[in-house]
Amino acid sequence: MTKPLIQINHLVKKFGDNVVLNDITETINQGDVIVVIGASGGGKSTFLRSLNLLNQPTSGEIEFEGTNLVGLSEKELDKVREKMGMVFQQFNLFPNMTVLENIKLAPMKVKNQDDAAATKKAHELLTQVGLDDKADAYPTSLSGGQMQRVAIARALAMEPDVMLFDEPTSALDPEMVGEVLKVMQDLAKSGMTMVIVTHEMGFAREAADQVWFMDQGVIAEKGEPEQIFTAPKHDRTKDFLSKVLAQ
Amino acid sequence: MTKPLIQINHLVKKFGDNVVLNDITETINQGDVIVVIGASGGGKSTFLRSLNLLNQPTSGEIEFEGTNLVGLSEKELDKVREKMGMVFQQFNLFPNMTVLENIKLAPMKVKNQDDAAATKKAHELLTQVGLDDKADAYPTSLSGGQMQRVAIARALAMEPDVMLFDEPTSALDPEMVGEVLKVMQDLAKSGMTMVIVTHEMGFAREAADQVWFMDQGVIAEKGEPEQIFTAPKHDRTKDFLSKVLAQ
Amino acid sequence: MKKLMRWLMALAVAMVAFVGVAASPVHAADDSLAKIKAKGTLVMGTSPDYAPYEFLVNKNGKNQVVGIDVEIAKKIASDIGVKLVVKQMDFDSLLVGLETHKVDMVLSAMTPTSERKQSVDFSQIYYTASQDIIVNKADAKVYKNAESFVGKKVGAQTGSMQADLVKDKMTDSKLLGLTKVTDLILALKSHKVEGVVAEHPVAQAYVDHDKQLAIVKSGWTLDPESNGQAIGFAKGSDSLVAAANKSINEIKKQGLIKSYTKTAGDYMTKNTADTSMFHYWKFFAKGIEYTLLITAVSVVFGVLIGTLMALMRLGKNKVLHTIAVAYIEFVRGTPLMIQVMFVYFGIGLFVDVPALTAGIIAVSLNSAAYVAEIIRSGIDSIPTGQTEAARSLGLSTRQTMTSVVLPQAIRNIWPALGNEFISLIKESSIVSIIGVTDLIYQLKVVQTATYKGVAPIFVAMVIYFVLTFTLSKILGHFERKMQHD
Amino acid sequence: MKKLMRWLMALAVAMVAFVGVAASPVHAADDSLAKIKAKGTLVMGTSPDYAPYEFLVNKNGKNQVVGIDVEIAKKIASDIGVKLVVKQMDFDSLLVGLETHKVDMVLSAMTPTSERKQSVDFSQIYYTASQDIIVNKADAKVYKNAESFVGKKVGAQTGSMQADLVKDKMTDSKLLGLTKVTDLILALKSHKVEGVVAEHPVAQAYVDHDKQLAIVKSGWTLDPESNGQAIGFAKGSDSLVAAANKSINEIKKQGLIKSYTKTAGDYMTKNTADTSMFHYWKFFAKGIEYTLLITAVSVVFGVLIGTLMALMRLGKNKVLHTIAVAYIEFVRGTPLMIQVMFVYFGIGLFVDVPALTAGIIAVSLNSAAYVAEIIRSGIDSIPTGQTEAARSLGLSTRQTMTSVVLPQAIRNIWPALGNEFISLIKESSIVSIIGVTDLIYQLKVVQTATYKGVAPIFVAMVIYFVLTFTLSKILGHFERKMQHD
Ligand SMILES: Nc1ncnc2c1ncn2[C@@H]1O[C@H](COP(=O)(O)OP(=O)(O)OP(=O)(O)O)[C@@H](O)[C@H]1O
Ligand SMILES: Nc1ncnc2c1ncn2[C@@H]1O[C@H](COP(=O)(O)OP(=O)(O)OP(=O)(O)O)[C@@H](O)[C@H]1O
Ligand SMILES: [Mg+2]
Ligand SMILES: [Mg+2]
Repeated sequence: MTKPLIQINHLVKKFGDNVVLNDITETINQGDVIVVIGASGGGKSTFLRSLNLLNQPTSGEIEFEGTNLVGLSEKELDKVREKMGMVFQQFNLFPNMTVLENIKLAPMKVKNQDDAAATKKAHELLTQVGLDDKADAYPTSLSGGQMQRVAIARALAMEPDVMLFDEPTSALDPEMVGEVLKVMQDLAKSGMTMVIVTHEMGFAREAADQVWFMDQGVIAEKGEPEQIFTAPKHDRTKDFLSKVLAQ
Repeated sequence: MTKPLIQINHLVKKFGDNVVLNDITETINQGDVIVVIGASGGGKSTFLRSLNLLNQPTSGEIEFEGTNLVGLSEKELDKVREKMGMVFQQFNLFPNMTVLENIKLAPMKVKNQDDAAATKKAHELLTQVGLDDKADAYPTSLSGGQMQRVAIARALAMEPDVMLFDEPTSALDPEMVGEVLKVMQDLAKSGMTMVIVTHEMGFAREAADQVWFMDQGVIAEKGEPEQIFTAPKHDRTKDFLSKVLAQ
Repeated sequence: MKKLMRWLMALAVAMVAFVGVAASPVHAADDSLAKIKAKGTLVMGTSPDYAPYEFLVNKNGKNQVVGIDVEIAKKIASDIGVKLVVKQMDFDSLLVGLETHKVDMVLSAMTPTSERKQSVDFSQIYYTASQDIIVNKADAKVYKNAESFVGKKVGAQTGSMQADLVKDKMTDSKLLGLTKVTDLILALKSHKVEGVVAEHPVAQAYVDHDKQLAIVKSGWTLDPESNGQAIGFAKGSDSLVAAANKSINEIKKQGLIKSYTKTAGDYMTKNTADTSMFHYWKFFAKGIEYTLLITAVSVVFGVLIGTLMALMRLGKNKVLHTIAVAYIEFVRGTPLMIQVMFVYFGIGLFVDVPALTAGIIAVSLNSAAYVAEIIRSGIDSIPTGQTEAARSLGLSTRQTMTSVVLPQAIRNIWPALGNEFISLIKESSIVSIIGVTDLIYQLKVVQTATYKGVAPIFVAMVIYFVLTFTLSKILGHFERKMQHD
Repeated sequence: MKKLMRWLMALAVAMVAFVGVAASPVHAADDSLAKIKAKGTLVMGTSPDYAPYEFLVNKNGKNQVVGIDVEIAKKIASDIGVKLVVKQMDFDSLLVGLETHKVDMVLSAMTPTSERKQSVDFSQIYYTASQDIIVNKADAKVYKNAESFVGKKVGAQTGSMQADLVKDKMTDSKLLGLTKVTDLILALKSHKVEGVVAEHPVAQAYVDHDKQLAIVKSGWTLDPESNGQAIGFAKGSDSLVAAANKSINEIKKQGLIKSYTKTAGDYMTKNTADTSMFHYWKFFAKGIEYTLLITAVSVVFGVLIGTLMALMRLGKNKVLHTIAVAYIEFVRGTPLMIQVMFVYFGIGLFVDVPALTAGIIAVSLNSAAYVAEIIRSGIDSIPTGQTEAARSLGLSTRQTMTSVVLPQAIRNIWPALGNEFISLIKESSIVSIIGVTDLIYQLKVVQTATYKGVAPIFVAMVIYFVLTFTLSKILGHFERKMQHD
């Protein structure tokens, strides 16, 4: 199970003079569940968005399944992005489509699946996230937790090889956080490779294979969750965790 | 110390046909620290805003220090609101004034304090919330946690008899929640009467004299924090706590 | 101006007759009456802008020439036993119309001056108007006749016979000359002048339709020959002139002019009486029709061109982008009025384009720039999260635009487009300056027709408001409906 | 139109003389020359819109009358030994000016018709113009003289002597009559006509300033008496007329007219040569000045009234609220053009208000409605949280508004007010319809002065763009600066 799926080499990202990612070299293996934590502005989102090239890196390489993505044309990238599902903090469901249409859009447009096949698959995924009864609802009529579960189902419909989550529960009311984390936990158990930016330390502890602590554009510390949470080495990690776990 | 400061009688608030507060009768005593919890839309904010009549109740009474506030003129209410500090989720600092000016505004305008006295008091309060070095900064240059602490100092500058908090940490990045809770904790210890709507269960447990669980416009259950968190009686309380504490 | 044109024409015709190189061919025998009888129609030429002699009324949606002169012509035609056909022309084309046999006779309150007589045959005089002075009703008792105006200001049309009369006969009064009678009446009402000298029927028309006015008789006795009106015929039409004179004699004997004046008056009353503005609804309706037409057509073209511009501006091609930006900024940075002029005169240099077309082109091109910005900001208003979500699902740039962004953008664009439509209803009023018969143009027509200056403006203003207001309510309704979907 | 007025005046004067009851008082002895010498000035009346005889040039920012007639008048004055004073008047006021002794003589390319002679004394004829035909340069070789235009369309000013000449002498050509020579030239260029008949100096002026045009001689020999120009004097000024005739004789002997024509031509060249539009910058500058003046004044009043309206709309008083809402909605629902007309004519009913004032009032009232909405939405854009925070600190409604909401709202309002200012620069162009000398009005002046139709429109358009563009950049700069504070 430890085949390298994503290999990141010397990844640098600058916005103007602001160095947001500073020479990151890391490996993500098939089946890994990586949780990225860190203070606000540390570069977590930028890192995640570099993986599927929503942000074009300033320099460095992102090798995905053996190909370096940096320098590919937009057209070639479209092919790659199919295989990298992404879930956003703000859900980003298409508000003018029903839940079912949201899920079917990409399979039908990108993979040219026929309507019947796409619909069948969509219902399966909705059942998986516990929302099959909402298939014909419009996103605005859903709660935040429901919207985020639909967003996960939508990403899964493309049968990706890796799933990227950017603070998927930060915009949710507290009582809805659980239902989303549950879906993610199930996904992790099913063997999906996942990179998750989150502030939910409980989830990190339970679900992560590795926790990466990101600070000022570098992965300052990484390790098994137990090790990071109980015996952080880095001063900054300690400081951050003390603040976050204090409550 | 158990003198009734606020007496709420048969408080009802409707928005159109939507009954948001449904016949609430409660007492808040001098020095009480009340934490109100409950699911989104349960009416917590509406309840809090009814106490200082930012929302005009549909019927019922709010007795504050012996006077019924319902039916008072706006001018009379201005006098009352001086004594009820309020802190909002979105901080609501005045962006066109420095931190110091934010704090001095009300004492000078409402209490006609002279500039020197107001400045002195403001610096004391800023020291209390640990931000005296930011006195001349504008709000936009502060972090969320710092803004909220300034907002608390601003409310305290009027030397209120009670402080109302509406989810003061919900808009903050996790690593900033602690610093705000710390200030609130200190305030509670100093004997300030406080009504706090929050999702921070850890804080509720430690700081609250009473926890009120609000659901569908009524106080469904209330009691000491220990009792509510370890042995909730009401089904809805159990359900809500199981979701929120799961993570 | 009308009067002026008459004098001028008189002189011009006189000159032509005088210099006259290739004089009109000598008529063989006078077959003029026989010819009329043969073709069965008598064609009368007139310039219908001089009530109550000849003016336009709106009958069942069509303009029709009526008035004293028309009644006289009818009588002549029926006496001869033929049908009357009325042809409208400019006053200064009338005599030319006679010479070129486009019309058989001219009745247009024309005075048979000696200059005119050199190129035209006239009937006997059928009407001699007296000169009146219009005053404010409140002052009616103060003034007895022209002599009461000593030391006062008196108004008359610039270059008119009345102006000459004031100069000549009211030497102790000060003359204020303005080109339009309506302006003179406004001057009278605001007491810039105390009286306005006008021919009796004209004065009567104003007084009949404005209760604040009254008539004072001038008390002048004028030479009927230099003051009367006669029918003009092509030179040598003796038999036709004789027939006309016979009819005129009968008209005089039976006192028919009085009844003709009454008929004309009735038309004018129908045209302008108490419900006056309401009576002109067909004029306003035509204005509304054109205004809405221009607006609607311009919106359609504006949306087409605007979409193109928006796509050019959003696209990656630098040249097209720059063109679009320049176009949009330039159009939005200059007044529509000047754009209308530029298109009308500029295009006019190369092709002969009617004013309506030029107006629509200008308004469309103007609207396009605003629509382009509406579309662009509609697209910009879609959160980038939507694009990112679509792209991260593997949709291409084009698929993202067509499947995700545009369908949502259109929802945002629709209300703004609606507002653009509403604002074009107002903006399009500017095309009136190049003579397009929109609502503003029609209001000017009604102004001249009703002798009222401010009322038609007010009516048109209310119409504009009703149009924009109802339209914005309707659009708001659809907008709300769309948002509920 | 000019020509027309001449003919008319001739006739009017003739009539006055003919009907003439109180004829001009008999002059005791002829002291006209002596009087001139006594006062030391010779006052010449002229209507300076007929280059090269008399026209306006811009000298050091002031309009000055120049031309052949002025040169002649100067010669006469210097021969008499007095100073020449030039008075501008409308052509049709000139003879009146003579009779009322406002001017001592009239030089305005006036033909001494027999009608005019009855009320005015004329000098001998000092100039006789020949008639030319303007053609497109490309066709200059095709046409030899007037006879070459058989079967072609030819243009001339409506009602002019040239129009009569075409009708009379070019019987095989079709006449297109338009009122303005500039329009005729446009028609020529777009080949709607093949030639335009004009007096020689006029034709020469056009050809000199437009390289695409050329002159073809008409080849007509015309009676100088009906075609020449003379100086008019008050009846009975025999000694003055004699003095003028002496000067004219000298002018003729020395062939001075040629040099006068050259002087006039030089002025015209300075006026309109290659850098023509640039040369007229003072005209455009005046237009810009007025446009900015109207805009600035209107913005100030608009802001004052608009603030009042916004406060009324936001306030609790139902009546004031309703008035404000009605006002704002009505003004925003009707075109500015109609508002300008309404104010101009409506107020004109009660008081005599100059067009500029009326324009400013209308634009201000219009702007007020938009400003009111800007202010209201500026206040609305302040999050309710700000108000709630202030109120919960014990601040009163008024304190909240003045200390918390307004200071922040002004920041949001400022850019929108800037945009309103910019859009008023464009919108104010509409006041040109009531004759305010704004940029659009001035462009029309330049059109007539330069014989160019489209170029001045284009220049004004560019000026508008530069104005709005720079202003928006400047405002953007301040806006950014404010946001950094
Ligand atoms: N599009 C952008 N343009 C310029 N700067 C950017 C952009 N996106 C991010 N940044 C900057 O990069 C830095 C890292 O931002 P990033 O969003 O990656 O942090 P983060 O760790 O995800 O923080 P958070 O927890 O707030 O989401 C910040 O300083 C931010 O201002
Ligand atoms: N101004 C208002 N107008 C109409 N309905 C309102 C208004 N404010 C609140 N409500 C409604 O009242 C109900 C209770 O809202 P409230 O904000 O008090 O809940 P809450 O418990 O504070 O929720 P949350 O945790 O999301 O802040 C909701 O259904 C809400 O839609
Ligand atoms: Mg982030
Ligand atoms: Mg709330």
